[in-house]
Amino acid sequence: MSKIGVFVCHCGENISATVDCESVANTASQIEGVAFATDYKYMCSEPGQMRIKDAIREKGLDGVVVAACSPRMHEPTFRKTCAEAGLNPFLCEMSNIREHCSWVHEKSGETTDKAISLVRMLVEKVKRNKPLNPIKVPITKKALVIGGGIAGIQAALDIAGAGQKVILVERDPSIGGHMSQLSETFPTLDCSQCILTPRMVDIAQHPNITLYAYAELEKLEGFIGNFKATIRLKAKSVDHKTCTGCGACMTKCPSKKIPSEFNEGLGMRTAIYTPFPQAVPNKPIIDRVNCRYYTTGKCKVCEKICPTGAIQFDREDEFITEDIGAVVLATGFNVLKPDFFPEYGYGKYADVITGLQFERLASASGPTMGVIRRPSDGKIPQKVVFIACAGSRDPAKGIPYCSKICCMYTAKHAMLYQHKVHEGESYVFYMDIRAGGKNYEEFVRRAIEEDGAHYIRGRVARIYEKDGKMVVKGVDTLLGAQQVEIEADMVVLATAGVANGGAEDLAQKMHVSYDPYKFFAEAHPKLKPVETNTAGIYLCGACQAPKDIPDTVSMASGAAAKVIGLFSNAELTREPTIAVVNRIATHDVSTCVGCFLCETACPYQAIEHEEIKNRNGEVIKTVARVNPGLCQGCGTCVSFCRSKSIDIQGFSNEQMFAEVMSLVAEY
Amino acid sequence: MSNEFEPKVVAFVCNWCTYTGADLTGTSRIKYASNVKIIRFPCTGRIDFMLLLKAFANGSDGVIVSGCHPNDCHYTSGNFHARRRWMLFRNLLDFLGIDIRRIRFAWVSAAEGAKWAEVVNETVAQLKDLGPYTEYQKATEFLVANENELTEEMEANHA
Amino acid sequence: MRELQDTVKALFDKGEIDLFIGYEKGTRTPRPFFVHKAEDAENLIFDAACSGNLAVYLTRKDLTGGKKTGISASYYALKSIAQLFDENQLKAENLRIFGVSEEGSVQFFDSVAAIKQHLSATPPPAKPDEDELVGKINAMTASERWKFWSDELSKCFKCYACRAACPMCYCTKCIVEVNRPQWIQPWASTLSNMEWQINRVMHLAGRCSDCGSCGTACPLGIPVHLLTHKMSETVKEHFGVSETKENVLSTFKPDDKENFIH
Amino acid sequence: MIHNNCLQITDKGLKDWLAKIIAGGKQLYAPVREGDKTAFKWLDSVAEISMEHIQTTQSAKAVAFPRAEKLFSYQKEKGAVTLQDYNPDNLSETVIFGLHPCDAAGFRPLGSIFNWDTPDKPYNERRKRMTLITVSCTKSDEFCFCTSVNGGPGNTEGSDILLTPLKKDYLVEIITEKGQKLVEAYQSCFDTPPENSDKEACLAKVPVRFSPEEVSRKLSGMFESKVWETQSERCLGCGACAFVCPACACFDIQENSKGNSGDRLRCWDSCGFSLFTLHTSGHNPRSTQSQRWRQRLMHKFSYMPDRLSVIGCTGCGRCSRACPVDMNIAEHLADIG
Repeated sequence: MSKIGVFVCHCGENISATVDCESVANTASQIEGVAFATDYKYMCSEPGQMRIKDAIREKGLDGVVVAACSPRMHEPTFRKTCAEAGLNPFLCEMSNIREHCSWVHEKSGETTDKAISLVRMLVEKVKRNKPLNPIKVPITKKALVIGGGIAGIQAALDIAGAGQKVILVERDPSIGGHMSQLSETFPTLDCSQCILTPRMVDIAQHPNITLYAYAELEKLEGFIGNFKATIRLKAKSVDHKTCTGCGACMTKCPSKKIPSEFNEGLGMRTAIYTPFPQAVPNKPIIDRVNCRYYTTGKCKVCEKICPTGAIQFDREDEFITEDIGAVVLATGFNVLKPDFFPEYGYGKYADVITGLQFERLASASGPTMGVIRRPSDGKIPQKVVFIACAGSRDPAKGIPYCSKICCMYTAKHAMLYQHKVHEGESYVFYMDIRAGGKNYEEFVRRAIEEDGAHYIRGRVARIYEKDGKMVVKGVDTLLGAQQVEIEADMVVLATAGVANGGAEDLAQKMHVSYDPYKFFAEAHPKLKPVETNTAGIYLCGACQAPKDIPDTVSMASGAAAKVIGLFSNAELTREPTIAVVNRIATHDVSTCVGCFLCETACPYQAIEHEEIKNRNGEVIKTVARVNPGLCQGCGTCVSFCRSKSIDIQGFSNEQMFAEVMSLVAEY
Repeated sequence: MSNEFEPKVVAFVCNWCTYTGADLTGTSRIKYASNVKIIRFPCTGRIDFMLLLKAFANGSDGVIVSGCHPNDCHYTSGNFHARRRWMLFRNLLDFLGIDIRRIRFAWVSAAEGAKWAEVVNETVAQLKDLGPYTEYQKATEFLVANENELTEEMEANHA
Repeated sequence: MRELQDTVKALFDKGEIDLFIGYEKGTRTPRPFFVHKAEDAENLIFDAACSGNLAVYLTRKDLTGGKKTGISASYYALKSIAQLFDENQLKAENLRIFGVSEEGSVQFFDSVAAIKQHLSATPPPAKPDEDELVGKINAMTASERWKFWSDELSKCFKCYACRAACPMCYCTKCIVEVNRPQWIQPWASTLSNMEWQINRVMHLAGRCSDCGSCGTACPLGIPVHLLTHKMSETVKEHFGVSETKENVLSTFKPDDKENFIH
Repeated sequence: MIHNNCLQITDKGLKDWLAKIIAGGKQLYAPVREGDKTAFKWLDSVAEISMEHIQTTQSAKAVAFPRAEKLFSYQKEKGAVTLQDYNPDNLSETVIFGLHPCDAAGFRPLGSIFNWDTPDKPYNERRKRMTLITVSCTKSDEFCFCTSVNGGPGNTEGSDILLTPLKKDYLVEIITEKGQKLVEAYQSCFDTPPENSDKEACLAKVPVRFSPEEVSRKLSGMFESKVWETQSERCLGCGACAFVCPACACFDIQENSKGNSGDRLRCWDSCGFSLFTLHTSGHNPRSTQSQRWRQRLMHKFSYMPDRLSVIGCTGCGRCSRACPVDMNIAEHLADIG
């Protein structure tokens, strides 16, 4: 029989004013299994705790119920008290007779009766409590950062700076991401490359960082602290160990007319190439789709010219595996191709371009060396129309959400244009101006007031060409929906920010949830913005939602801090209140039938498959197993399991059942 | 003691929202009917529908099931799973003629201390109107050979 | 009938199967039949009178373990088979599945995908009797419904024929056998009988083929299949027909609509 | 004076008699039609009685051996336990009307089991208070095989009174003293019989399917036979056959506990359930359905005749009718014997 101690706290007069604590203790002492019951003015005080400790030692208690305040207040206190007296802390429970009883009811016999019921309920629970020990999970102190844009760069540098190893995987031949394409950045107009490239160099040189550019995550197995990542190193066709990056191959490559991705198709590149001059790593790869040798079997000019013999046409994709303790997702975003606005003529008219293309035109390293020239004839446009919300906030044709950065970069574009073409005229069609952010509103005002950008509130209905001009037809809603028609030389569309290509695949590979727009989902919108619902996988930057550079960088540092915090422990300690699949003598070692419907019920991907083998090593059954590193203890699987094969420690079926029965059954 | 019928109510609540919300009711010293007794679960996803039935079978006249509002679940989706469960469960109970007016489902957040008091008071008031749920509890008696025996035995028990 | 018999004979002759599960003539109505050799195939039948759901035998290791098994499957059996695959209970390599129709045609399915495609292309058989009875019960007041079901379920003596006849009740330990805690009182009482049915139906939510075998199996004629039928309808109404293997209760949509949680 | 212990009763006389029995304070348990099934029920009025059936869904055994019965109660208080023993005082005198000879015969194997070692108080107390008014069978179906297990459609075994429907009235055979009392108390309801009422001519013709002695003899050497697997393949493992059987006596002991008090219960169980023989260790000596099917037949047709000198089957055919997959016991026995 159980030997449970019940300790009823007066909480000064907070409880005893409405509850007869002495009577509660007396009645409790009569409950089957209660070996000792007492009441005291302040149970949480030093002398109060001493009473508990003494009773545990003297009466040999095997369970403790403290009837006092909410467990959310003092459960840790009393569990620690029990542990100090040698009782497993998980054999201590609190009965909430203050917040749930004395404070909410008038002084009466009923209130005391209710307190007794609440105590009885916890006594019945504690009878079925089991000693539990915190779960220790070892941690591999190496982080994997996926994506080498500013988010990934910042996260990798922060983690590496804290002395931890980082593997940075970038899909493209160079890190840098979208930020490296930008001209100048709002609201300060620093040169994007000037602030970014030093960081890129830091990545290449940091002793704690291993960079795999032109690589992708193939597979991720395991769980927090113990992931195993398989990384595909895409065949570069150039041996980067021997390549010196001299660039001779690129100058001699005969395939020169390939639209440059970095320049958003406004410039050309060769088949063997680095995306841009400041690329990291600054060594070329061969684009096999466009290379003459790969397409026709003849050429090999680069091989002939290479002074170090670094060209290796027969290289294939390689796979490496790495043990990883945590993952940071920083895969960024992309811009929506404006095909869905056929009336804007993107693709039909060379002079209707996207915002990202404008960045390249305005960039000193861009195809026009920073001179704004329109793509069709290279002339400097005298009148430019910028269209905000080209796709954003448009549930019918585009996407329903706000892409957040367009208002600001459109203002910046107008401003940059005015700075570069002093006599030029800029017009901005907008729906609303969203300029929340430090110095953002001032920035927009400056574009309008100082730089003379014409802001027109309204939407553009159609763009067509007339005599080499782009005629933009729209309405000005502030002037009573008056028709507006502007004959522009160039039109810039602020296209919506969307999830990067492959985001969904990657999310499924990593078991990270994502929203309907394929942006990765954070674990909690307010309190866990950099966590995902898979423990040990964090996220930052625009892969979570469109965001600007300052937000991206702070989120990246936040994710890095989470990783550093995780790595600061030798092992991970988890609360043992987690689910467990039974292992019993019958039914081939578990009553679990392996239907695995619990797999989708689990928000944390904590359900694994375990094969049960007979003595000959043959698999007789595959059953569920809960990964203690991943389970957070919600218990959804427990109430879902038909055969009750999963139970949750600390809130077990027997415990909860006993609590219900104690409240309603007659004693 | 008054002779008015005092219903027994068991509340099944999640730890993170409603339990904490009920704590707030306490800290705010908002008074409510003492008929209700709260059982703490980690999450509404953990609340087994059988526990509700057990409460009824053993003398509860009504139950409250409450947890985090949609999108606020501490475990992201436990309440969404629970919601589906209750949708089907409630429908099935109704089809069986079990009095679903005696089950109050609520979303009470950690900030809604006052709402918790309202939920309890409304439930208790409704249950006072409905009266004790004896027809359900009576069905727990195991079937003896002869119904007359049962009646006699029950009368003997209650004498 | 001929087509089925010939198909099965050929399978045995080619050594493709060790066992075929079908129906033979029974005392009054056809009954399940296990064919072990080619010549026995002659006794195979399939017609409208073939009740029950043969998929129930596929999870019985003592019968099918290690055997290459063929099965003649009705629409409902196919549905159950597809669900059993989704629940990792069947292995395709040991199974030859033949859809059979009351008209006597035989259709071979070489994959679960083929079964699912067939099922989504085939409208489920109408259930006018069940619909009518469910409609009648729906139209009752709550206390009439309580009276109806407590009368019906007071008859139940817990032989668990409803469970035994159900292909989806393949748990090695059923909830009624779990005794720590004793969720459901193991003896027959109106309420524990009802609790058993509530559990059965909740556990079948989104998994049930609506074949009605539970009701047919009940030796006391308690219409327990109306409960599963009603549940199938409720699931369809609230959550539609799931195209994925996820169970209706193990998934959710953030915008699931209800009107009773305030 | 009753001639040869035989009387005759008209249909109306029968109804009067039963009504008077009820009025006299006895409980009446009789067949009532519900849809296409007929079941025994506790009745307040004779109007509900139906005798059109060939067989009721369940036998009448529940009167002596209820589905669940309280054996004793207990109360715990601070370590001390108080017991309340089985109390038969509330049991009432019961008259079962309308059961067939195969059901009445079922109380013999049932009684043998409950009195095999230690006389079982609850069973005997209930049985003591029962009077059986059996009605002979004038029709049968393809599931009936009473004549193969030493019974018959007009068999008197186990009955206190046997009524046989003649062309018009009923022949009343008084078998026991209990029956005698029940007739004497309401003598006015009865007529004396005509000179030569031909009972046999009115009875159903039930063909003999096998010889029980032959079956029993063969079974004793068939433990390892392959036939069990073949016969049981389609068996689903439910308990329908055992629960409808008038002779099945297996039970499970369960606890109905509420807080610190509770009842110890005896509940129907079936050897067809996989849990029936499951050990705590996880070992199950009858782990397959074929082993459980073997047990069912062996127990009824080999072990019981050997040890209790009674066949554990009365040929009522209920198990075969109730079986969802047509496990026809007579067919299987005929195959063996």
